[in-house]
Amino acid sequence: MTITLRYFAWIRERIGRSEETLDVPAEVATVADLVGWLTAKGPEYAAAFERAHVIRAAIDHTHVQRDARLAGAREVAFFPPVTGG
Amino acid sequence: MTITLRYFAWIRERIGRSEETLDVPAEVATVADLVGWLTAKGPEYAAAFERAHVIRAAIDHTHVQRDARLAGAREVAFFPPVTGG
Amino acid sequence: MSVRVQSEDFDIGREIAAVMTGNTDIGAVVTFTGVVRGAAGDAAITSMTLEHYPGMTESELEQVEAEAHKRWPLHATRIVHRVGMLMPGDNIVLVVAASAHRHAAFEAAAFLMDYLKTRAPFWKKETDLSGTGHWVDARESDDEALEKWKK
Amino acid sequence: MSVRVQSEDFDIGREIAAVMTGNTDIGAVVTFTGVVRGAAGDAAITSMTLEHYPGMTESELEQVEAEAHKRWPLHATRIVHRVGMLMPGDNIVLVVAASAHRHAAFEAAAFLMDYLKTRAPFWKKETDLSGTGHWVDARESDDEALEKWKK
Repeated sequence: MTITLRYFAWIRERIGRSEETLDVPAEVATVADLVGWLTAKGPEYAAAFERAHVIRAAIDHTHVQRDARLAGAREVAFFPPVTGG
Repeated sequence: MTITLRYFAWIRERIGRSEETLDVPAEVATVADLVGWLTAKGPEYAAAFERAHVIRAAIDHTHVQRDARLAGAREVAFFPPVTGG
Repeated sequence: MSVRVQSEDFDIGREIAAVMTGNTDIGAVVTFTGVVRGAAGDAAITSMTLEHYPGMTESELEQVEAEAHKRWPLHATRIVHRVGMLMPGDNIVLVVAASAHRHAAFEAAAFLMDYLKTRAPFWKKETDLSGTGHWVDARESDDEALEKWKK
Repeated sequence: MSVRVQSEDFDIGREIAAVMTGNTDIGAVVTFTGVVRGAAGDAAITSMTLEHYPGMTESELEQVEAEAHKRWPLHATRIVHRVGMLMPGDNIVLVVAASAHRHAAFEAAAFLMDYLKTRAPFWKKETDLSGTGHWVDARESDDEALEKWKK
């Protein structure tokens, strides 16, 4: 499964990139699985996701919870709680 | 007791003047007394005060109730409920 | 100068700029603008005339403003109310409330309007297509709106 | 065109004028302007950088706006949010809500801001006098503010 990942704010800074397209194994079924899989990929991901409980996710521009399924997703984004306005 | 009376909106139109200074007898002690005394002064006043319960009053620029005493008043105003804004 | 009654129009951008000047801790500015509507119920309005009670108006507006500053941490407020003849689409009133945070600014602006609508001595007369003038009746909902601010 | 994300400043008077155009039944216009404050707590702020998620931002703002139109009888709304580097005193965000009556306009503008603050993907980074940047933490009070609008 090929997914474009997008990172924002301090998650982007810790990972060191704003966007990447990765081949994700089929057993990575949910957003929670994806967080776990990325965390294991390297220290920069581990640092980005160390406070995993505060990180928000969106699939194809829609806010989702951790148990959301990735099937059919083209773009998954990870970001801190929003602070606009 | 000499009091300047001021009338606004449809009260002004019915009485036919916006302001007048009158000598008010000493037994006219409250705003309610003044409404009664004016009503008896002529048909234009009777027409202005016929819906007396909706009319608001102010003594020297301060909203007052009907039982407010006139002693010391320089200016008494009568007007409909306000509709600004 | 934070309360004004005038026949001329006002410029909202200029009023906000005046409020911001010298205030580096303002994070939220709320404005309310009241505008003459082109119709009252089914009847088209051709003009509106606003009468007020000079002296008492300014005194009431200043009291209303002082009360808002007591209730909320406001950096600045501004009230401008027009009088005289106005046309549909014309501005009637402007209220500005500026604070560090948004909830104080929103609440103070709504409070200023609710108080102004029920206490400040202004009266509106609408003229319709036939040339007939009608004094606008006070709305009971305005008195009810005020009730929620009673302590 | 009622939702925009841009680096340029906005002109509140012009945005209001655009909202009024062709609408003869607007009687109340409420605006909210968010401004960069010169200090965060005790620390002076020299600049602020706003990052967002292009595509998702516009989609969220349009949903928020559509929800407001479902809840209140609004004639027009407008949301403009700036991104990029801003200085203290600079405008960040503008929300405009126009209705026949004031309570709908006030409530809709407050609702739009509460939703925008908790759902629209913007992130603020403040730079202080030492040149150090800090990502602004989300405020719990913003989540609480949203709760009151839940049906």
